Amino acid sequence: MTIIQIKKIEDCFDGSMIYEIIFNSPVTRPLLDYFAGLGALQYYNFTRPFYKITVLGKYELQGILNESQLKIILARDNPLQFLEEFKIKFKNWQ
Amino acid sequence: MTIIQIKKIEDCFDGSMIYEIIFNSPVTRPLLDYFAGLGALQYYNFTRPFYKITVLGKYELQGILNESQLKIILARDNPLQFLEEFKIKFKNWQ
Amino acid sequence: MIYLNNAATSWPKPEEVLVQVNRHICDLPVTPYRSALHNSGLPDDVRKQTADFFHVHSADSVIFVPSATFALNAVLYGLLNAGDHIITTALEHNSLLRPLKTLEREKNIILDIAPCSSTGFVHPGDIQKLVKNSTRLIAASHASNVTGRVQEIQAFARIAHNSGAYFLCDASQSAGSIFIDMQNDGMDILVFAGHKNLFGLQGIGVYCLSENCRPRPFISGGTGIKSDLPEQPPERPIIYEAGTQNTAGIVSLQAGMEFLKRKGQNLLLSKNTLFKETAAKMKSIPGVTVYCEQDTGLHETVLSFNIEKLPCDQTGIMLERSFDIIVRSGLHCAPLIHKYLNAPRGTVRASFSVFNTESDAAALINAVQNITDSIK
Amino acid sequence: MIYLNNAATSWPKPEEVLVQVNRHICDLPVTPYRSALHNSGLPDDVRKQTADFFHVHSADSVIFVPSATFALNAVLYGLLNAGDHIITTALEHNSLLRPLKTLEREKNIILDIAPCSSTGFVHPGDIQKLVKNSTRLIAASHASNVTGRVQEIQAFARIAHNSGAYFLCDASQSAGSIFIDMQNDGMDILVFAGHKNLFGLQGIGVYCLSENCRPRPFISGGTGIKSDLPEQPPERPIIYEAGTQNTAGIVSLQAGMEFLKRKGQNLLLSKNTLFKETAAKMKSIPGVTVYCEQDTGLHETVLSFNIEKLPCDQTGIMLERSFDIIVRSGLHCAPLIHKYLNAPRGTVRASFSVFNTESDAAALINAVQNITDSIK
Repeated sequence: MTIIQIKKIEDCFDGSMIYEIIFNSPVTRPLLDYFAGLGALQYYNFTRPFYKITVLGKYELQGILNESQLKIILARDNPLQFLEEFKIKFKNWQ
Repeated sequence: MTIIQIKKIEDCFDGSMIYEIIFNSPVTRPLLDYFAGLGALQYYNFTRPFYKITVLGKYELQGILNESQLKIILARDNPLQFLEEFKIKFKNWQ
Repeated sequence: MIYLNNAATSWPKPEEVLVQVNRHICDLPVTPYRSALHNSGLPDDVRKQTADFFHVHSADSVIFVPSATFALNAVLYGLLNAGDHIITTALEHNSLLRPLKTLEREKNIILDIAPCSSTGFVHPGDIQKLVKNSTRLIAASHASNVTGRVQEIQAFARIAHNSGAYFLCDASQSAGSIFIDMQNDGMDILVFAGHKNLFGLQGIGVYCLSENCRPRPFISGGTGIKSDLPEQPPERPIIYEAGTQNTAGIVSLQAGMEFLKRKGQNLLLSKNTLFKETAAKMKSIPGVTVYCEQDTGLHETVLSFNIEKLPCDQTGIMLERSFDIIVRSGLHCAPLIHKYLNAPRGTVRASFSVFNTESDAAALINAVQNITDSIK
Repeated sequence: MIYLNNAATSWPKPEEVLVQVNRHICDLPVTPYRSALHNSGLPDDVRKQTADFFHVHSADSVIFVPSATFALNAVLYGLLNAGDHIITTALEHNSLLRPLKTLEREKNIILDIAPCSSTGFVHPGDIQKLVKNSTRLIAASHASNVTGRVQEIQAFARIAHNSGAYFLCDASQSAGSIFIDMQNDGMDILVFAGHKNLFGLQGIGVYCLSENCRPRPFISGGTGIKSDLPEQPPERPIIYEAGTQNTAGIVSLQAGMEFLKRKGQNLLLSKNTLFKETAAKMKSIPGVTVYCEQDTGLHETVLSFNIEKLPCDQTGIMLERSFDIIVRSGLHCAPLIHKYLNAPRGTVRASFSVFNTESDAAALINAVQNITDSIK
């Protein structure tokens, strides 16, 4: 499983650092559990379950289980370093 | 036969005084001949014949035979008087 | 998919909008202003219909532009000079605030912003307090695009006219949904977007001017007529309309107004009832804050809320991705109101059109209930 | 009905334009710039395609606006300051001339207008002669909308750059018909309309900027993102795009470019051949003056002529009403060129698109022949 695209997206606030990360296959439960190990998981068990993983002071991941993309909201100090850190963490899972 | 609408129209030049006059029935040959008597007629005998009547120093009429509208191009000095004059001439025909 | 983002752009459009736009694109193009010999009635018939719909003093004072944003920029730049004092409100959209902020910096206009209540109501007294001798313009929304609260615009107009100022009403959120009578309401400038409650396409906006309000033209260019004049011809509407117009947009606006004229009254009544019921149900969900006063005052059908423990953006994504309900979250391009709502990061906004049903509203309430239940 | 007024607005549109616009209107609305979670690719994919089509240095420098007129106003107001010297040409459309005239009066810019030949060719030497130390901008059409003559824009660009000025190219008449490479042609600003040879709807225009050309924003307003900033956000493209866009127009432009990419090359070759043959036939009719040089130089397929004994407006009406051929007569919003053509009241203009056939051209020639025969 690899990242096929990382796209900057925006919200209503200047200086926000948010990216959409698109994988070549869906974020399944084992991967989600691995991500959850990086920080604190909020899991909403809807028909299409929503997850949010908070890695304190660094980044937040948000997405839907079994979809191929997630949103990463980076802390404002050193955001690109935290993005790199996430990419390495993801690589380590494989 | 009556005039049902008189509408100012424009061309590319500031100060032009052009109106479209819409009748409740077509301009037939007898009416055209009457108009022709007011000035000089140019008549183009196409499938849909085009006419132009020049009433020197006052106005010019342009239209298609058997259509219900014509264009009146008024001289720039006293144009509304010439428009009135045309309306009276038209009334006199009836 | 349930669409509850009608305050941004209404969807779906009535069938006649699609039909008329299609016909227009397939028909021979029209040349506005020129010889009527093959006259489609565009855009002048739509000008007349618009003047009729909003009771504008004359069809020639209805100006078609690409957006309400363009309209606001055009009027503000055309009207204001250095030293002019302008009063606006905390409700306003960036389409009004940003040009004013730029004019403050570039042209030294003086800007005052009236506060609002925690439900987005601007008290006319708070406007009155700000009036100065140099006040030239009072510019205010008819209805907040965040809370839906309708303002007492006739009072704003009176304050403006008593101080020799113009009153500009931004009715982008209300036009087509709440009755507007430009002359009776005392508006000198009425601005609105065509793609919201009027059901036109995106890319068409309108401004209407009272007879005595004469901004300088904002853009100039080809007019098709009087082309020999070196600058924009001085008569309305062409003094304010240069270049090729979005004729498909104008046609869509026409079709939208015709739809509302024929069916609007009943549909709008039902929409308001649905909104009030939904707002009441939303308020009754524990852990949810609702930013409207559904019991008092007139409301546009915009329901802003927050689930207390969640950032609005997260609620928005959950509703969209887990529940197939499209809402909008954040500041809604109105950055100043949120301080008064005590929602500095914004709100989740569910906005209704006449095409939304009870089942859409039930799905929203159910989803929010579901989310709040999951938090516990 | 034969439509030969494509230089005003092309008609008909390719089928894919209709299909894509329809699909767009029926689809859920898009929120540009925001979360990609339900991303239709609008408008950023079209930005990329446009950058590719015209070889713009970056997709972010492709700015969607309501018209070429808007684009010209935005760039001129955003770029020019008091005392700046601007060189333009006698070919230009009022969409360029009028804002410059207004800026001359309001902002004290200094304007010089280069003459043209009797067929609408501007000699680069005549531009060079006008250059001053204060020259900040050379603004010129790529092709005259009256005579179709294509200009030596690369020479204009060199003159501009040698004098430290920007080169603005108004390609409204040529874009989609004549190959444009923004970078190679040396354009700092490329402006065009979407509804002519690019087959988009009316209401969409584009300007593209080189990296170093940075006009001030002309309008400001809602951007959907960075809503907390009091003025327009500083990055491209949103610094120049405020308010709701004409998304149907952007989709139409996309479909038009795709059509041209797939089928354009052959169709444009045939169109040029048809134009040259028609111009030659028109020239051979006694009593007709043709305002082009079909043998030399590159031409847009715009055929201006006059029947010597008739005012152009009269010829225009006769062609339309007696022969069902829609042309345009008059100044074509380009008021200065006609002195050089020795046609002070204007010309009759028959303008071709790739959808015109040999039989359309034959009907035109036949009608003009018929009219001249009737005069004798």
